[in-house]
Amino acid sequence: MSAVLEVRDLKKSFGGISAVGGVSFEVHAGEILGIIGPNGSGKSTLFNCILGQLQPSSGEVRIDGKPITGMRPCDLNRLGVSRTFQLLQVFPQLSVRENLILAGQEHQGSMGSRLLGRRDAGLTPAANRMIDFFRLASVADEKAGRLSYGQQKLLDAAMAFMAGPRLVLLDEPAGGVNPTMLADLRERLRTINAREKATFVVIEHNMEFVMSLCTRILVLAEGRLIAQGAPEAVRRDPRVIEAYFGN
Amino acid sequence: MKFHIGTAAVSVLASAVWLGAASAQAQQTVNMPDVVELSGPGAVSGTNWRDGVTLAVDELNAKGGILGRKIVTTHSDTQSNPGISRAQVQKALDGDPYVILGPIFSGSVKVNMVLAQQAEVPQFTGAEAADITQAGNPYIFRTSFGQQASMPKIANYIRDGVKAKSVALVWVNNDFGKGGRDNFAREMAARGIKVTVDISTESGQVDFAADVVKVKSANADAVFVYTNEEESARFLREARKQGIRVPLIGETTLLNQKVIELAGDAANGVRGHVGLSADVPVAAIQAFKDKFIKRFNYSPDHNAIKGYTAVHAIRYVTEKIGKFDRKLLAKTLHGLTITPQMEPGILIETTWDDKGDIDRISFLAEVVDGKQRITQTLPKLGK
Amino acid sequence: MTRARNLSRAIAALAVCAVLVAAPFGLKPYGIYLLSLWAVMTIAAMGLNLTLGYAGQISLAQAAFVGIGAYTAAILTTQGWPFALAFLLSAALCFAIGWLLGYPALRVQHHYLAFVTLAFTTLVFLVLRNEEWLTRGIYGISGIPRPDVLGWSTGAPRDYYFFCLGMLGLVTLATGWLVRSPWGRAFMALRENPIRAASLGVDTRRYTLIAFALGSALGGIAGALYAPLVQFIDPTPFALGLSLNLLLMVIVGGSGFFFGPFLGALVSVLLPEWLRFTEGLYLLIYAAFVMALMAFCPSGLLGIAERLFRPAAKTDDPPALRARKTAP
Amino acid sequence: MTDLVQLLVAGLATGAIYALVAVGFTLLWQTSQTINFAQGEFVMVPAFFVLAAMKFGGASFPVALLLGLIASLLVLGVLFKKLLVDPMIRHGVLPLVISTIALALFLKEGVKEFYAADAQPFPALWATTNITVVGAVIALQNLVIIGVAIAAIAALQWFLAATRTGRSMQATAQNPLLARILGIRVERMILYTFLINAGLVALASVLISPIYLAKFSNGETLGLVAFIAAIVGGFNQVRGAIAGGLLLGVLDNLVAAYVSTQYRGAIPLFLLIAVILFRPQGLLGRAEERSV
Repeated sequence: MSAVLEVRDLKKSFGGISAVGGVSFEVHAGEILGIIGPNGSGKSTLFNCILGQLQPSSGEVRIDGKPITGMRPCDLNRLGVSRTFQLLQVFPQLSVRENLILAGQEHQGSMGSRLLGRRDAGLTPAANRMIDFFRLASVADEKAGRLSYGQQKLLDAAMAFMAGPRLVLLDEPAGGVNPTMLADLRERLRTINAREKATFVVIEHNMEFVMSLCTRILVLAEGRLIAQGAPEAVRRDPRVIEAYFGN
Repeated sequence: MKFHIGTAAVSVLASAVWLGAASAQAQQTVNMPDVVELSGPGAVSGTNWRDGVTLAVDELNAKGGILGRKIVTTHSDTQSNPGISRAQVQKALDGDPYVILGPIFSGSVKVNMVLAQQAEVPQFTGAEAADITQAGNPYIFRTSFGQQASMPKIANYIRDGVKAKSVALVWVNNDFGKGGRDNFAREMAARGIKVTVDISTESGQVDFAADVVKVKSANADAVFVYTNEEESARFLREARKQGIRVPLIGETTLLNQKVIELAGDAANGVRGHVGLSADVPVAAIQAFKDKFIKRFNYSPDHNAIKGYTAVHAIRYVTEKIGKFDRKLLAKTLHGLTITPQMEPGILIETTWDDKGDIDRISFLAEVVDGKQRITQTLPKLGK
Repeated sequence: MTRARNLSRAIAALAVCAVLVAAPFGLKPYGIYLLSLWAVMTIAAMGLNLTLGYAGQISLAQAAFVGIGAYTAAILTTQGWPFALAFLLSAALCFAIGWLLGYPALRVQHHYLAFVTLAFTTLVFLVLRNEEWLTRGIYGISGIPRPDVLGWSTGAPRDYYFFCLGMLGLVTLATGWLVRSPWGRAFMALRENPIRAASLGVDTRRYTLIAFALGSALGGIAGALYAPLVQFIDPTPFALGLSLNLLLMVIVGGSGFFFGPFLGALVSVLLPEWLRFTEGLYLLIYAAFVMALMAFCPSGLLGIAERLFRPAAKTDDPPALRARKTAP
Repeated sequence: MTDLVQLLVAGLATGAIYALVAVGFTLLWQTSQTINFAQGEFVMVPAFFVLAAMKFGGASFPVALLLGLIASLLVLGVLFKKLLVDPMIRHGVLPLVISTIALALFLKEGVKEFYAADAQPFPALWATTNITVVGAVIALQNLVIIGVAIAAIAALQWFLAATRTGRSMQATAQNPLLARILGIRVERMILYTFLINAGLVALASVLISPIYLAKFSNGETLGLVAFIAAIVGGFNQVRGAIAGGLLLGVLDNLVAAYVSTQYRGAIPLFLLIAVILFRPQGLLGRAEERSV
């Protein structure tokens, strides 16, 4: 399988303090890669460097072999890379449907057609499908700000899939979501992964969630890659246990 | 959303009705609306003008008004903004006025004197900019010297009185100062007097150190200062501080009692020309000044006198022609001379020429220990 | 629900249009002049509402653009150019300058942006006042002609009012279309959460510049209509005061509400009239009113209306104000 | 040369005032995200408190000064915070900006309507004598202004750095949440900054009014330049505000004398724009980490 995402020796330091110290890995088409690690192990920084929110100090990031290091987030997204954020990031004053249409519109047509063309950029059907898929039909016309936390979390994820991305980076999708909805979310992700052939990278604290969702797992500690492999292998790996529970 | 539109609709209607209702006049009164700068940069002049008008109107109404009709005067604020002044004058005209009083800023006057002309309503303005009376508008009347009239006087004084060969020019870069500056420069050129340095200052400027330094380094025979009251005072203080020796010459404002009060000792020695001011040693004007202070407890400037005399002039001419006839009023006033004997409220003998410009005696004065002292009385230009 | 709302909306809209068209026949020239002024100021405020209310970029430069527009129109038409051309040039010029002024907005936010734009306004004022060769300086430009539109002379107050009203109509339709188009959606995304917007492929840089340019262009259009309305312009009306005033209009009406500027401009233009009886005190009262409004309902008059008529929608911060909290 | 000294001293005096006003401005911003567009009017008003106390209260000048200070602390400090800032702060920055703009209008119109529309003379605090240094005539007043302003700001610096309260205030400014957890009475600290600001503007007011005269519109330019000084110097730095203030004061005079009087007002603005674009943290300011 070819690598959708390649990270080579990525380093990022804030004023001398190294947050990510030379991380390299590959993500293959169709896999669900989990990245775990204790707090401050550099997961989010790694994410933000890959996604152009932060400038890496050194190293390289490639999508389909094409270097994208330091590319603007919006251009990256147009290449089919989308993400969710650790903290909720929906548009509270827009309705659920509007949120979804927004998530897709910049992938449709030109600036001109987005001004003069159809108001929904032809995305209403797609948005409705997404709404049904994530069971948000009851609140489709509510302002996103008025949704429950869990619902907003779903919307957040749904937006990430709206443009039919090839690679989705999910930053703690399970954070603060109740168990039933969690199972639900896991199912949705699996389905999309299977159906759309979308590739996922998931940062997560919730071990159970990661183990049950991911096909392969990387373990980060103090900005370095200390282990990787299948969920079961990682679970048993002493270095991982040490990293988490110290000694 | 509909409610929003609803709200808007209602308020538009409300306002429409209101505007329609506005400016209805009772029969046995004469409507003399006053449109003047009550806020913004012109507020000080405008307030003086308004109170001068108020004083005159109340006096006349106490004596039974004009031809037995009570004078009704509404004061509206141009916010020192030509756009608003046009609105307010339009409103005044909608009320079918006998005359219009104000405004003072020549920018505003230029906007709306056209409207008054179209409506054939005489307008008595406090503006001093030269070009206002050049347009051949038969309905515009000044209430004080235009700059084209006062600047030659000060220019002659600088040439003959001060005997200066060169002069430093300090002016405030606004509607009032720029016009004065241009006229003054022209008169200087005409008399072959060199303007060695030409300094524009900001209205509201507080720190004049740099300007005075420039004046000093220009070492001219005299300094002509043409700024508003408080800027004049600040400049005088700084000039005194840096020890400028050459005579400081002013036109009316610089010798104004307000400036003297603000500048303190620094004002002593200032000389210049005084067109109209509450400080000239004319019994009638001093009497007016006392009345004014008694009523409004602050000391009037020349704008107060402008407003006051304008109302009295209108009264006099109207009773002279014996009816309320705007055209006739305008016609009669052109070339008319009103003396205090005919109309005490005119304070000083005043002549309006065919352009609506004014002619009066004026004064050369000097500030001696905190008081304005008249050194010479200049005759009317006409004579 | 939507159909019923749309219907009543349409009816209300028609009612308002009817009022606006009928108004001048019941009014004296003064009232007509005020309504024309209202129409012009509304256009300027709509521009600011686009930049501030929708795209969340605070700007104190709107007065400068009204000024640039007014002077462009005044200079060209007094030189004998046809109004239509001068009008388009004003808009184009302001669009271009607004685009450039947008660049600081890419670098700085909140009060920093406020002060950059504020500085810009003051600079433009100084140029208008000092560059006499171009603008006739403090003397101002008088005798600005009112246009003939396809043989229809708009010289008379009522005719010119209808001209302004027509322009307001066009601008309203255009802006209405814009804010409901994907562009408008992108603007709001920009306002509420630029980072997230970028991660969804929204080119925040481009949309920010567009928002500034369009808002400024509307300012220019307002100016180009203002000059022939007053038929005289000098630099004083285009100083910082107007920028603040326009800002107040947008906020008082309801920032981020499409019809906010209409209401805000109405209040600001007619208030002196309504408060005539208070003699000199109306500015005091206006100021007090604004402070009270900000304390109790920062979403402006339309925010209050929403609160009254749709209790369901508990009005919290108006859209434009909420923006900053998520911004980087 | 003498001209230069002349200009420098005058510029420094004006700049010292800007600094006083700018410092208060930055304090408010740091502790309560208040951008006070009425700061200029805040400098204009205390002088009128004093004048009113003399005119209506018949108080002697020293007494009037005291009353003026108290009034300033109450009105511009406590009331400003309680009535204007507190109800609005939760709405974010913009509504507060708007209402301080309205407040500025309110104060100006209030003074104009209820005291006087024209400039008022203000008694000098000390003899208005001049001294001559290398040929340049320097007003004692200017030196006093510079001295007092610097002293006041130095005292403030010391207070913030050395006293317990001062450090608590800084903690509040940097991280209110943490400060609260640490048991600092954040509300009170914020109130203190408002009182300090009121004190500073009152001081500035009595320092300049004898020279600049008291007028309702005096705040317009002053407030603006103070903002610019604060931003140019560094918004998150007291010493930045000082540097900015002095720099602008001197620059203004030099430009007026040697470049252009017509555009003297433009120079601070260019400086402002340049700083904001190329060094947003200000000349002396610390860069603030801005990331996701």
